[in-house]
Amino acid sequence: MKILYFAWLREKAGTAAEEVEPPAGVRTVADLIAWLSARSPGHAAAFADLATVRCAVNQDFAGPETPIAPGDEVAFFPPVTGG
Amino acid sequence: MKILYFAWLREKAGTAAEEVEPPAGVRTVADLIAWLSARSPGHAAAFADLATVRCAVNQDFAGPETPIAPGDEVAFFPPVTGG
Amino acid sequence: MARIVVQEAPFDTAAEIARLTAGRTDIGGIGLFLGVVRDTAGGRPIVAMTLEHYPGMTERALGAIAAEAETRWPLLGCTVIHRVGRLMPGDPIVLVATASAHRQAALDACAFLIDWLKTKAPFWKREEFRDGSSAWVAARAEDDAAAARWLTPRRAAAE
Amino acid sequence: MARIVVQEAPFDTAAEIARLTAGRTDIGGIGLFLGVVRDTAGGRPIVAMTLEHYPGMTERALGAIAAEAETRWPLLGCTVIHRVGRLMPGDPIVLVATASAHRQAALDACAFLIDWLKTKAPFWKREEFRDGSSAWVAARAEDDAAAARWLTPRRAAAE
Repeated sequence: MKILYFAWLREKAGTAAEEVEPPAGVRTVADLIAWLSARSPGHAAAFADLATVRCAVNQDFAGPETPIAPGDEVAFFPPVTGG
Repeated sequence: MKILYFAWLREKAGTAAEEVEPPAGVRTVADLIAWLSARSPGHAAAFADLATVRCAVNQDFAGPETPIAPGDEVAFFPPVTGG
Repeated sequence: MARIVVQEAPFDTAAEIARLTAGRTDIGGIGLFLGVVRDTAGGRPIVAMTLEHYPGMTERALGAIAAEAETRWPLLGCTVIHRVGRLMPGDPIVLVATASAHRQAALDACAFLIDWLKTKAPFWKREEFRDGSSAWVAARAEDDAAAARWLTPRRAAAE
Repeated sequence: MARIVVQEAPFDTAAEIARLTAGRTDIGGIGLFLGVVRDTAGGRPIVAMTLEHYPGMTERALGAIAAEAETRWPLLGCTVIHRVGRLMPGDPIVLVATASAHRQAALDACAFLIDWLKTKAPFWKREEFRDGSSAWVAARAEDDAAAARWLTPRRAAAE
């Protein structure tokens, strides 16, 4: 599974992209966040305030209950500020 | 007093501009229309349907009750269609 | 102070945008409307359109409309250019451009200007058809309705 | 079919308008919004702004936003260009242009596109201040409100 981080989530996590293999129990975006948060203090900091974290699964906006599967591209980022 | 006609009012009246000296009793735009209508069949045709006639006195939109005075520039035209 | 132009010649949209923004870095958004002569009118093909106007009053009316926009929105620039004379399908006929610190003011002011221009500026269009006949364009009730919605401002000016 | 571009280079507004209208005479109005980098953010002077995006998802999101506009309004053309990378105050950052037979559809679709783009396209801005510090721009509640007003269409699409 490919994990992408953008903007300040990238800075806090300390990486722009990583390949991970979460255990079978990690079935949703919320599960994945909990599992990723335990990887490093940086990851924990990136996910400390979930009110400011947005997610996309395979380039579609996703919510905490969105299911994830091996091979997915999951991205985490702050609320968008383009335009 | 200078009278201007635009668009189809110009075509019907047969003139784009004319200098007139209405009698003292002609005090408003409505008076002026009645007086001008008697000048020629073309003028009568121009003012036949007042629902489609608009007026400006000294380049400001005016209504039938707007007062007029010697020296004024009074224009008649259809509803505007620019843009 | 708005830039108001009535002319027969084509205008240069890029040059007008450049002029609106020249030397400034406080503009956050530009709203622009470009009106173009269409090739049909009420389903009938047209070959040309001639615009008549009331010299003097036209500039005065456009200036008043722009001044009204400037009282309603915090504009940093405003340009209204309207062509007159004989135009062909595809020819640009009117340009309205507004600049503001924020997009909503620029976009709302731009929509307001073209709506009011359509009902308050003394221009008249005559359409020429393929068979050689021509007819003055009648005013549209939709344009009156579009202009009337600005009589009660719907949204606050600032974003 | 909308034209969607994400690029570092500046864009040419006049060329984009020309491209939108090339060879057609059925367009009556073009609505355009041009976003520009401002020199201040929350009252603080900024010296530059860097735009990060999510390659792949960005084009996909912009395409979906444009497709939504095309279902809501009878558009004859639609262009969305967004720049990424490091920009200076005064630099154009985004162009939205819409073409339709009638002005209201073009203007409404243009406003819709920029409102939705601001809340649904994966771009993030980082502002650089004069003292060398920098900060990610926070999303604005006003942008969410502006986007939300399109969830219940207010006006009919056709004029």
